[in-house]
Amino acid sequence: MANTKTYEEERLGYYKVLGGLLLLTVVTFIQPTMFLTDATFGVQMLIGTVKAWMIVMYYMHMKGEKLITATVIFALFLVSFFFVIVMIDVNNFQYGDVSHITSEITSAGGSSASVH
Amino acid sequence: MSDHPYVPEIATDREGNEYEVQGWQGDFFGGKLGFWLFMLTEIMMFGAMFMVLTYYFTLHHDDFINASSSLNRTLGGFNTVVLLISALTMGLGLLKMRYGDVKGAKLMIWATILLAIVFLGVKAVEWTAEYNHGVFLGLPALQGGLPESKPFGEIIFFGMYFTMTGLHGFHIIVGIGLMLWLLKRINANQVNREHYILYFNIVLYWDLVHLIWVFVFPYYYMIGAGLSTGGH
Amino acid sequence: MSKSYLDAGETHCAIGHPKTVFWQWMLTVDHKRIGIMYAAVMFVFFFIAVFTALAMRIELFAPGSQFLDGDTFNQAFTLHGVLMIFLFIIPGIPAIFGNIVMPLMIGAKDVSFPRLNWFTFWLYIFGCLVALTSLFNFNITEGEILFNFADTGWTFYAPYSLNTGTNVVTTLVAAFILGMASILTGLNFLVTIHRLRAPGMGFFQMPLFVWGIYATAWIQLLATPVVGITLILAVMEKYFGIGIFDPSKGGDPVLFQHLFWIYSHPAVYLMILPAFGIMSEIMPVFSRREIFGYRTIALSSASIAGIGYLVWGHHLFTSGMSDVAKTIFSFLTFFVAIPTGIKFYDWIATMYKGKIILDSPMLWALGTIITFAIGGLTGVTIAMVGSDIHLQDTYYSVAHFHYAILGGVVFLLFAGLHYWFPLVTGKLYNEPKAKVAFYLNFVGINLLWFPMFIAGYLGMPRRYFDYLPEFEIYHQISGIGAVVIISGLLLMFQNFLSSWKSGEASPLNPWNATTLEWYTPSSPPPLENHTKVPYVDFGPYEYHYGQPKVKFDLQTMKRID
Amino acid sequence: MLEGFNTSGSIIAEHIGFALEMNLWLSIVLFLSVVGPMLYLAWKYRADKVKDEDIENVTHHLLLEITWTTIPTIMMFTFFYYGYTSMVTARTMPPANESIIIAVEGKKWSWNHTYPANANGFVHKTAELYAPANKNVILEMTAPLNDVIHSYFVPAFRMKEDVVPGRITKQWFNANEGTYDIECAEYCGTSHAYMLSKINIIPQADYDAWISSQDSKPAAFATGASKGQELFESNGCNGCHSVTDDSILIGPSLMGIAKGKTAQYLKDAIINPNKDIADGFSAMMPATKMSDEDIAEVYSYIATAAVAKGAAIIESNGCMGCHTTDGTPSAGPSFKGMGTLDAGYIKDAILAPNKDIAEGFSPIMPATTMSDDEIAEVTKYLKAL
Repeated sequence: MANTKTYEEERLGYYKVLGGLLLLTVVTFIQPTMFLTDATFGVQMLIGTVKAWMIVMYYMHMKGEKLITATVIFALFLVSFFFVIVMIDVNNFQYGDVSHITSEITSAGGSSASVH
Repeated sequence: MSDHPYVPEIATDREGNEYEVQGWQGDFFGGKLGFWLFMLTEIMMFGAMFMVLTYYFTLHHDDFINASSSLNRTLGGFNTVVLLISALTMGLGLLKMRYGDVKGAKLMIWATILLAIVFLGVKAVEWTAEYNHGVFLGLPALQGGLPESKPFGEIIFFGMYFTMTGLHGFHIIVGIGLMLWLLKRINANQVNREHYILYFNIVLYWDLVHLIWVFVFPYYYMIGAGLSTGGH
Repeated sequence: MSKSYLDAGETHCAIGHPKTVFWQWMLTVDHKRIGIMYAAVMFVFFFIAVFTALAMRIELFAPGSQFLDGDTFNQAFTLHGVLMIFLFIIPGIPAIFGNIVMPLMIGAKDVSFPRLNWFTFWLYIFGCLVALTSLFNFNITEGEILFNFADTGWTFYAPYSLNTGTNVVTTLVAAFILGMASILTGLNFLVTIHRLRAPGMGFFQMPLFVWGIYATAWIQLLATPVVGITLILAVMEKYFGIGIFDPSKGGDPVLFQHLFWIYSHPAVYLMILPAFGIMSEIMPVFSRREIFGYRTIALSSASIAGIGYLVWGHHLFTSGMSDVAKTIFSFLTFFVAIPTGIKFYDWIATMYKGKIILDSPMLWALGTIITFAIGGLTGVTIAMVGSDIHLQDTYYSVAHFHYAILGGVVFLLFAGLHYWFPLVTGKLYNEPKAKVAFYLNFVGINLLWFPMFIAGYLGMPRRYFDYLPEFEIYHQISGIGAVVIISGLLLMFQNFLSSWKSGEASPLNPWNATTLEWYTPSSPPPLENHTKVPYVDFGPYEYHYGQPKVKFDLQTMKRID
Repeated sequence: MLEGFNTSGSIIAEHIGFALEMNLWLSIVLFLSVVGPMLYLAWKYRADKVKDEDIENVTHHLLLEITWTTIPTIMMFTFFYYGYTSMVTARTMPPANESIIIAVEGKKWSWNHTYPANANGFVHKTAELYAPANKNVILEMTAPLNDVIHSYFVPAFRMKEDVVPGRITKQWFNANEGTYDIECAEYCGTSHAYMLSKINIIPQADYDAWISSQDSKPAAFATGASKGQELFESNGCNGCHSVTDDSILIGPSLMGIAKGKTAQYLKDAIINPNKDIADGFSAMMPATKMSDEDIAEVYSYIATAAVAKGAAIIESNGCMGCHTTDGTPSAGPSFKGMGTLDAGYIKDAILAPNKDIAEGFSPIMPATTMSDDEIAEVTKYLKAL
């Protein structure tokens, strides 16, 4: 870690990031009741991503690490690919209207429950 | 392994130019790279669990919102802040170590351990409250197909909630162990201003634990926040 | 005569400086010794699995129940699958040759984290022991030991694995531990290849085996955690019944298949890529010329590893997955076939205008081109969704899998065993015996599995312990093939063991090879490998009129050509 | 050869068969393009023919490399195209109003088919599938929730789809007359290998006649079995329970159930099977819905199945002329109570009856020739009285 920053500068950096993260946490809390309430899930995940990015870049010192950044991006690409494909599959659930898995369990009866 | 200090080898090409050989000993970047690769496996692991979660979120949207709204957001949010500050103390400790302030570094590690214990304590309070409400792994409410069962979407929500926060808590416990070990190594002067790769990696580990929580928290506590004020 | 790494005392240990040879082996961190120990353990399990398979072949020799009942048969094929897949073939080549040869090839003294390597080996052993305990139910009070291995097949498909009363949980935990060991091996190799290459050696000066290990290590690192967590979720499901995979509680068993194959399909490439690396070593050395298309082969390894992550769904063509997903997966799957095909043409072009020396490593390599071509092309058949609807879960898939894995991975592992035997042991094996063993294996594999293609096409489903009499002839040819191949295997290992004990001493570079592992000052190599680390400003396969172009003074590792 | 495999019995089979054949020939071409040059080069440049000076390091040839990349790539996309189109044929369900929709339930280890109700509201259920020729048939498949995954595989139709508990999966066919095998292709446990059945494709007229009747099987397939037996088999009970002897298949043998248990017990066991499990067996039996009358039929079938053969043998040998089954002596002693006699005695009494006469009866019984198997059946029958 060859850098030219002084101890004070680096420490200030840590506090700045902490401030940002705290601010975002507050946003997380007020969002569901204040704005964009139709898209809570998306907004929350977006905030999470921004927070994660800050942590990775500054607390985990990924800035300037080419090789490590590349490996992380590769891993994230794979995870997102898995997500996309599995979501495509679940959104095209075949014959979901008649399947048990997609609907509520109505008949209680445990392992001896019978179908149709 | 040899106890004498490691002297890097020199390789010579045909023109007589000399090149320092990277040995496995004292390879700071190698150690860092290795730990990052380890963290990628954690990303894949939690990624797969988030995938399971999202799969059923798609199938049982309303159940998930309902279940989420019943979690205690005050305690969850408090824990978020606790982890945030602990990541700061951990990072500052490393900073102090790099500038030679060993005492300050140790103080920061103790502070982090304290915060970690607070986190676990709050978690324990939450779980106890949920247990008293009959919502816990293995209890009838979370067993499908029984008369007292919750709707399936809620069962999977709580099942995954306990699995994932449990796994996260396990990581915290491991982290506390690592930090105690780190303190021992600092006292033995095996981690110091020049050789702090172990410290560096444990800081990375702690940030990873934080990172997981950054997604676990909104996914469980916040998606149903708009529905009610929540809290047991 | 300098000391070799096999001599007493010539090792570094993870803890202290033990005096006895036994503890020196148990605690060793030397990558070569760890590789040998992996090989010893793995081949024991390999033979257990082989004889389990033989038992099944005998049972299937005639229709009707011979000496195994349905439950025992189901446990037998599960045992065969679990041992072969999790204990032998997945860790196989990386753990054996990745450990022994890879650091030597890049001019390193050891792997990046030698202590971690030692820990990984014992984690693997621990996983093996857990797998073995799952074989039995111990009833201490009554002094009974019941054979109660999992009967789910090595795929552990839910909900069967959740319903069965056998020791599935222990088996799942064993697979999880073995997966952890696999992750740590991959991590270690990745850092080693990134950090410890000799000065001057860029990625495109690495031998192709190292490329294979590199691509493999990425799969070990990034795919294994997914199956790890899947197995943990299955255990949670079994104990707490949260219904993730159990349809009687509202879960979706097809999701289990998704998660399982997200790992287990890349795992197939994890097996084959280092094997392709061995092929790429043997082809130029036994053609005594430079390899054709070095970069293409290296990059196709990388692209196979990359695409390998994206195609798991072709195991789910008849599982109730949506038709859209089937189409996407079928399309992506064909992209794996293309780099694989290019590799094959490159290897064959390497023979052009060379001098083909048909020693046993080369025989194994050429044999593999035939068997793997069959295994690969039949894989293309079942990548077509329409054909797969008919062929899925039949003997056709079984035959395809065994042609690709036995006829690809294991045959190349054997090729590597012959190729690096002089390096590891300092002895030469008996060449005529080795050739006979090869021909027995080659005839055996074709007798054993080719009839299964036909039986599968005609509708013989897999995992049947009894079958309709129409299929008898195919099973009987297979049975004969099984005997032939097992006699070949036994002959081969007898040859290795007796040669190691009392074989002729090997010269330093018996094959006229060009890669760095052969340029050590003694045979077998000393502790910490090369006397000095060489400077690498040459390609890995530089031949000049059939002789290695680059020559070293083995004491100073300076070039003298 | 499986039944009907060669006939390419269905529309799907033709499409997939074409894809397979095309794939086979192109694969052979690709295989030869790899192995042919390999063998030729290995022979041409064999060690004893090549001088070291003649070795050349050829490492690149752009045109060749482009060729061996593009041609296989084109072939791969050809494969993909035919794989895709044949899948579309197999997976596109015909319109429901032009098809017969048959519900399939796959459970350990049998197949059940439920047909649409006929004009009288009667619903047929069979173990083997009966369907009219050249008519679209859609199978709506599922498995009981506590069961495992099976796979409905008809090799002759080149069709297969998993039967997943909790999900509905479908496949369809339009086939020619004939008989075809059904197999289970997804591993499902102990008797996976015996989860077999048949598809019988019959003329439309026969099918119509059968479906409007209440017969358990179309006329051409009638076996004369009792209704109880039909039900027992069509619900797959015979996969796990034997009734003609006391052997244990998967579940306990039901032989002699009528001696100790009532029809009500049987009803409970069918409708809620895992409430009360016999010692040494695990709770794996799927629940089955059955009307009271049907259960009565099954009960009487089980009650008599074991001894039906013995009874028939006794009848056909005319034993009933002199012996009764109710305990009253006739010309000879009553059969009732003879169950306590040992098997050897009974055998002697049949083959050489007058050697040892029961007190109070005269030696008038004729010797009868019977095989050992027949004697065993008779013995079983006597024991059951």
